[in-house]
Amino acid sequence: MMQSHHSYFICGNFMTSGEDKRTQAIEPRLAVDIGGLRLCNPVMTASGTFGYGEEYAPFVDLNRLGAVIVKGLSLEPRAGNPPPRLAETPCGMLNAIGLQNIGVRAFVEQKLPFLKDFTTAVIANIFGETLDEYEKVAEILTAAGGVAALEVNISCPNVKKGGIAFGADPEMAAEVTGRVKQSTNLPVIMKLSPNVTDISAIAESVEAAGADAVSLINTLTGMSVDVERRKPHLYNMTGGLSGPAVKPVALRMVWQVASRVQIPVIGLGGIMTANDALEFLIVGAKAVQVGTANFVDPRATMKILDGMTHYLRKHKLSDISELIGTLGRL
Amino acid sequence: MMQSHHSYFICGNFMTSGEDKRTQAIEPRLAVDIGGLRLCNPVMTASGTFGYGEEYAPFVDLNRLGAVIVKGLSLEPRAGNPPPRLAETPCGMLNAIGLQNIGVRAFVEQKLPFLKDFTTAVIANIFGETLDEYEKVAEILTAAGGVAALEVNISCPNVKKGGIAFGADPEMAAEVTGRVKQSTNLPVIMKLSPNVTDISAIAESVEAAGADAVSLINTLTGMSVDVERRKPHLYNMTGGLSGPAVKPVALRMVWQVASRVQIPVIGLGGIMTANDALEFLIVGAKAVQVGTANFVDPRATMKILDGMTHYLRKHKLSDISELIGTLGRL
Amino acid sequence: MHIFPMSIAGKILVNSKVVNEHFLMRIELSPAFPQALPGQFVMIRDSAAQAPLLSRPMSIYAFERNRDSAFLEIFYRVAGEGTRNFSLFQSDHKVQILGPLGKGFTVDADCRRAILISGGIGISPLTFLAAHLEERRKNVPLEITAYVGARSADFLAGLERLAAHCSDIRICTDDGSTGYRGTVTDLFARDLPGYDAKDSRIYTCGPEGMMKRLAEVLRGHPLPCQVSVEERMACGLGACLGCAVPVRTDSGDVAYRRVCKDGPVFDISAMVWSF
Amino acid sequence: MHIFPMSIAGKILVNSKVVNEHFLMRIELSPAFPQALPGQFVMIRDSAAQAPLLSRPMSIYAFERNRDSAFLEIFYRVAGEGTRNFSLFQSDHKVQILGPLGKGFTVDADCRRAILISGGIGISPLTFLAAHLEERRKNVPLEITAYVGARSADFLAGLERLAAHCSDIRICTDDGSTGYRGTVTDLFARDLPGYDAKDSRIYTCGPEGMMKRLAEVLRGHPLPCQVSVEERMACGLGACLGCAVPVRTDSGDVAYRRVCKDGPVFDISAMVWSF
Ligand SMILES: Cc1cc2nc3c(=O)[nH]c(=O)nc-3n(C[C@H](O)[C@H](O)[C@H](O)COP(=O)(O)OP(=O)(O)OC[C@H]3O[C@@H](n4cnc5c(N)ncnc54)[C@H](O)[C@@H]3O)c2cc1C
Ligand SMILES: Cc1cc2nc3c(=O)[nH]c(=O)nc-3n(C[C@H](O)[C@H](O)[C@H](O)COP(=O)(O)OP(=O)(O)OC[C@H]3O[C@@H](n4cnc5c(N)ncnc54)[C@H](O)[C@@H]3O)c2cc1C
Ligand SMILES: Cc1cc2nc3c(=O)[nH]c(=O)nc-3n(C[C@H](O)[C@H](O)[C@H](O)COP(=O)(O)O)c2cc1C
Ligand SMILES: Cc1cc2nc3c(=O)[nH]c(=O)nc-3n(C[C@H](O)[C@H](O)[C@H](O)COP(=O)(O)O)c2cc1C
Ligand code: FES
Ligand code: FES
Repeated sequence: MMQSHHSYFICGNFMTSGEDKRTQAIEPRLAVDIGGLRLCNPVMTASGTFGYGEEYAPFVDLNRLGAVIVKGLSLEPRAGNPPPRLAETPCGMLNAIGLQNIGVRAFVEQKLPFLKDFTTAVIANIFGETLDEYEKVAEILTAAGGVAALEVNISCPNVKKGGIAFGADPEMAAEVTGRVKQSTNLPVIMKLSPNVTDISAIAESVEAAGADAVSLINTLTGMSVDVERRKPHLYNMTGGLSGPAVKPVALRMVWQVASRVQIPVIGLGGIMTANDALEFLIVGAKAVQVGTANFVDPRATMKILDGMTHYLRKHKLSDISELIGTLGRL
Repeated sequence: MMQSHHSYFICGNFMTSGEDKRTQAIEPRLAVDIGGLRLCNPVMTASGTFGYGEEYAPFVDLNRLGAVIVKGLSLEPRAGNPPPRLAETPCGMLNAIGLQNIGVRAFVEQKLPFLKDFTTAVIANIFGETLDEYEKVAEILTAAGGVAALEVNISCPNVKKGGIAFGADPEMAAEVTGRVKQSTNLPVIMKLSPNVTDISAIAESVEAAGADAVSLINTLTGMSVDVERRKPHLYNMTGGLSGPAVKPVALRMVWQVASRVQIPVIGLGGIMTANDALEFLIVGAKAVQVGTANFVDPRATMKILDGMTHYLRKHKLSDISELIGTLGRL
Repeated sequence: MHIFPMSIAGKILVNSKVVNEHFLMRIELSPAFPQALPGQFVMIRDSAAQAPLLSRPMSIYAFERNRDSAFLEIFYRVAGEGTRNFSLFQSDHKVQILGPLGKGFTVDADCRRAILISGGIGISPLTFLAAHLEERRKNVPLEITAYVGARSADFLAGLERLAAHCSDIRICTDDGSTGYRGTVTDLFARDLPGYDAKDSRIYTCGPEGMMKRLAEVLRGHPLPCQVSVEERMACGLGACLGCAVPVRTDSGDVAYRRVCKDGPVFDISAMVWSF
Repeated sequence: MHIFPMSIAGKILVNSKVVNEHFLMRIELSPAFPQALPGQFVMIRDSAAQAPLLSRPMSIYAFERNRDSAFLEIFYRVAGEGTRNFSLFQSDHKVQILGPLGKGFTVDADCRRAILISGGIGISPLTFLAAHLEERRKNVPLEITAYVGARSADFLAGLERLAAHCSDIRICTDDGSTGYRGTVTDLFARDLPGYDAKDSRIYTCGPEGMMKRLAEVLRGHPLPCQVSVEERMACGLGACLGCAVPVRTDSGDVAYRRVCKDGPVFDISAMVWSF
């Protein structure tokens, strides 16, 4: 295992409203440390919902984001699934993109330079069909420079084990963790699948295998059918459910995992507003990711950040860490 | 294992609109057979959402329902959880009722007589903290007469195994199935928990153990937090998520399970409209249950039934069985 | 005589802000809607919208019926998402009403003085009760005394209509901006010795803190008191068991009772407050 | 010159039914909204409501801007939940607009005849294009010929405005209730030999079946044809990859291209239809 790499980021200048300028002296501190990864603030964008950053640049000051987590990268480019890839569901959506991506090398050459211009932490989300692929992708990104951490998607099928997801089994999840950890000196965030009986067991397993942090949840597997044509809405039959609908499940899982591991927990799943983000912090998440909300409002991340700052001020908290894991009982 | 018991029900007289009277000659057939349990139609009410039937009698012609599945029954009465027991979520709700019920004996004496006056099939949902309790409850209900089938809730914790849910493990699920099967000659429907890695494996396991049918899904475990007070909305911390939000997950699980077992699959989870119910049939469910929808509209079951009949007529299907499992591919 | 609730569509005639975040909504319904009794409530939702999912419980503020229509009024404050949506409904907007629900206030034959103790939006069911009592007063000697509390004068919503039905009304504000400076329970506690337990009856509804204090004041006191309580609801008609609260039964045990079906009105001495 | 899309609030000025389930919505926006080009679209949602979750893509039917305001029009049919909600919005209702999005139609300098082949609601982007071409016609000799198809006369929505911009317009109905009896592609196929590939350009938008038939008719033919296609969308701005469709690239390979960013306008010969 390589020595962990500490990164420090110059936090983007975030002047918000005139009102905030008056109180700048007591501006709440939002910086968080995620397993050696120091972020300006706990708001990141979720993989697959923010491209490689460019498309949102007209709407969002990327410098204000704690981190941008890019679309999942594999060793070779992947075309993805045939359409239709999307279906709307009650308070949610299904996606069956099929992990389309330009491949890690093309990312490093074509997309990373744009992101490196910003102060936001660039986190590369990676995946593979085999353990070897995870390793190689990790190596290439580590060598590239400019990547602050790796987020490892283990919700994809292990083709060598009959297609069962890497993240479905504590041993497989630990194996992926170990392989990635030995391929990089960057902080490694293991992104957990919610489609399991005991997500805390998976979390403990990856922690024991050296994960620097965990992020949860990835999408819940779901389905939607067109009753008039008696066909699925998605070409792939099933897809990943995200959005407000999944928030209660995500929140419960973050709460459970946070009570079982020592490493930082990053929470995501249905975060649309600052209040949603705060729920996750209160149950124990150190940071949050915003995904589907970007589709509803390209400026969602900025509003969430402002709202979280407003909350801290209103509740006279000087540091976001004072909020984390402070859930009381009734 | 006692000899299986066949029941036949006189279907309630369901005159709908005048329009339907004209076409009565070609009225679509809705009767279904669920593991020896013959129902007038595939619409049932989900346990815990319809009490013991009385409260909905002013709104719904109970004779028109395929079945009423009563609130879960345990051996001894249970008080349930302290309030708050409910929280609304995006397109859903969390409940932490705590399986409050009057106990199986009181049910037989005080509630069953009312239900027996109707032609609808009365299905008793049962649960226990130990395997012995499941058996005893099953015996009492079998001896009572008037109960058409047992639906076995295995989403509750096995106190003898540290509180892990019976339905989380294929072996435990099979054990419960076996015990109930040997305690009754009534059809046994095993109700599966969705909070598992592989629900099809649980389904196969209970099928092998003798289940006459499976019903899925029970609620997804979730949580909701009041950010102003930094407390959970539920006294119990976590609760069961139901309603439209869960439908995509429920549908996917029904589709997967239906392709893996031979026994009938009963689908539920977020069914609000006839279209929703039809989605479940198309992916392979033989019947459906309507739960949370009853809170939104006490007449939901009747509207769903009417809508399903309308669909069959529109698509010139003479029997509901022509629809089951007819999902095509894109 | 058991009245069954109905689920029917209603048309909004009036939906106007009264003061601060308080609104009055007047709804026209079919005359088939059963006669509502004071203390009963309805579950209300937007006919068209699917979100928010659950209907919201609202006390019946007023109810009248003629041969052609029934008219239902609710008096509500904007608390969260559901009530914020309600406040934006225009005239002619369709709402779905489930009701009348619950066990309302009971007025026994021996009652000669009704003492209404109101806090916050509790003024709604107590106003309906006061109107009912005012009718009764035509046939039976009856004093209707109301205690109304609020944080300050600005928050005293609905006072006028309640006062119109009462013999006398005593106002309390926490900040003394009008009336007695202090809580309704303080003022009532001072007046308590003057009331005759044989023919006086208390009816109360308000924030939980206020009702707990009142329960303390009345502990062991023979003066009967009925309280209307709140709890989150899903079905509103007794099936889901979501609204259960702990209540001391006649046998002395504590058991869960459904606010929507066994309540919302209970004997205050039976309530098991989370002290 | 790259125009960045904006996400801004708009106020509905007009939202009226044109014919059958077809509506015209006119929205007032800030004049900061970029000049929209024919073939571009917007993602539109109700400012206030959270459901349905996703914004709906709508072609830009018309766009004008002055110093004080910009005015955007969409022409839509009620298909499902989202559009049904849209059809109920009143004047002054606030909507959120993300746009202008996508690569619109390109008109090259050599174009002397624009042939617009329209089916169904495809008439919307083609009408905006026709208005644009009518402007161009002031400076350049340009014939604008439109073929408009519908099931029957009752379904010919939006014809008047399109016709106003065109040199000539040829109507087709499946049932022959007006115009040519048959499909637009049949009629166009008959006229095809009369068009000069050097200076004629085809622009088309309509149901998938119509566009596939047109692609067949034009297979191997030198006449250039641009098609505006549809696919389900979530982000509308190129990030989620949800709207990807298979397209034949210059190298001859088939690759996925985003309808919202790389399209919605593509060369018809590049489309890989699921035959
Ligand atoms: C029997 C009864 C009678 C009531 N009468 C009135 C009345 O006349 N006027 C009035 O203004 N309010 C009344 N309330 C309270 C009213 O129901 C809540 O203020 C309202 O439900 C809040 O909904 P919301 O969507 O605005 O708030 P949210 O906080 O968004 O609601 C979220 C969920 O919690 C529930 N909830 C939140 N607060 C309460 C509460 N205090 N009581 C019960 N459920 C709650 C909601 O119904 C909803 O299911 C009554 C409550 C009950 C139980
Ligand atoms: C670039 C583009 C331009 C369009 N321009 C117009 C226009 O000018 N006028 C018009 O009437 N329609 C137009 N459409 C189609 C329009 O977006 C759909 O009819 C609309 O999204 C249906 O939404 P709904 O909620 O009413 O239907 P639902 O069936 O309830 O929608 C469910 C989901 O599927 C999506 N969806 C359903 N049908 C389509 C479709 N045909 N295309 C894309 N997404 C769909 C919806 O956006 C939503 O996310 C355009 C589509 C695209 C992609
Ligand atoms: C269109 C889409 C694409 C996604 N792609 C990825 C991906 O490539 N890798 C990954 O780990 N998660 C991916 N996700 C999952 C999200 O990162 C996130 O875990 C999930 O959507 C829940 O968060 P949300 O509800 O805020 O969207 C994707 C989600 C969506 C909607
Ligand atoms: C208030 C409430 C109480 C419930 N009680 C039970 C129960 O006692 N036993 C059981 O097996 N399921 C119970 N359920 C689960 C439902 O039967 C059903 O599985 C779930 O709610 C999903 O269906 P729905 O979305 O249609 O409500 C309950 C659900 C709710 C909302
Ligand atoms: S709200 Fe369902 S029992 Fe009271
Ligand atoms: S809709 Fe997201 S990439 Fe096109």
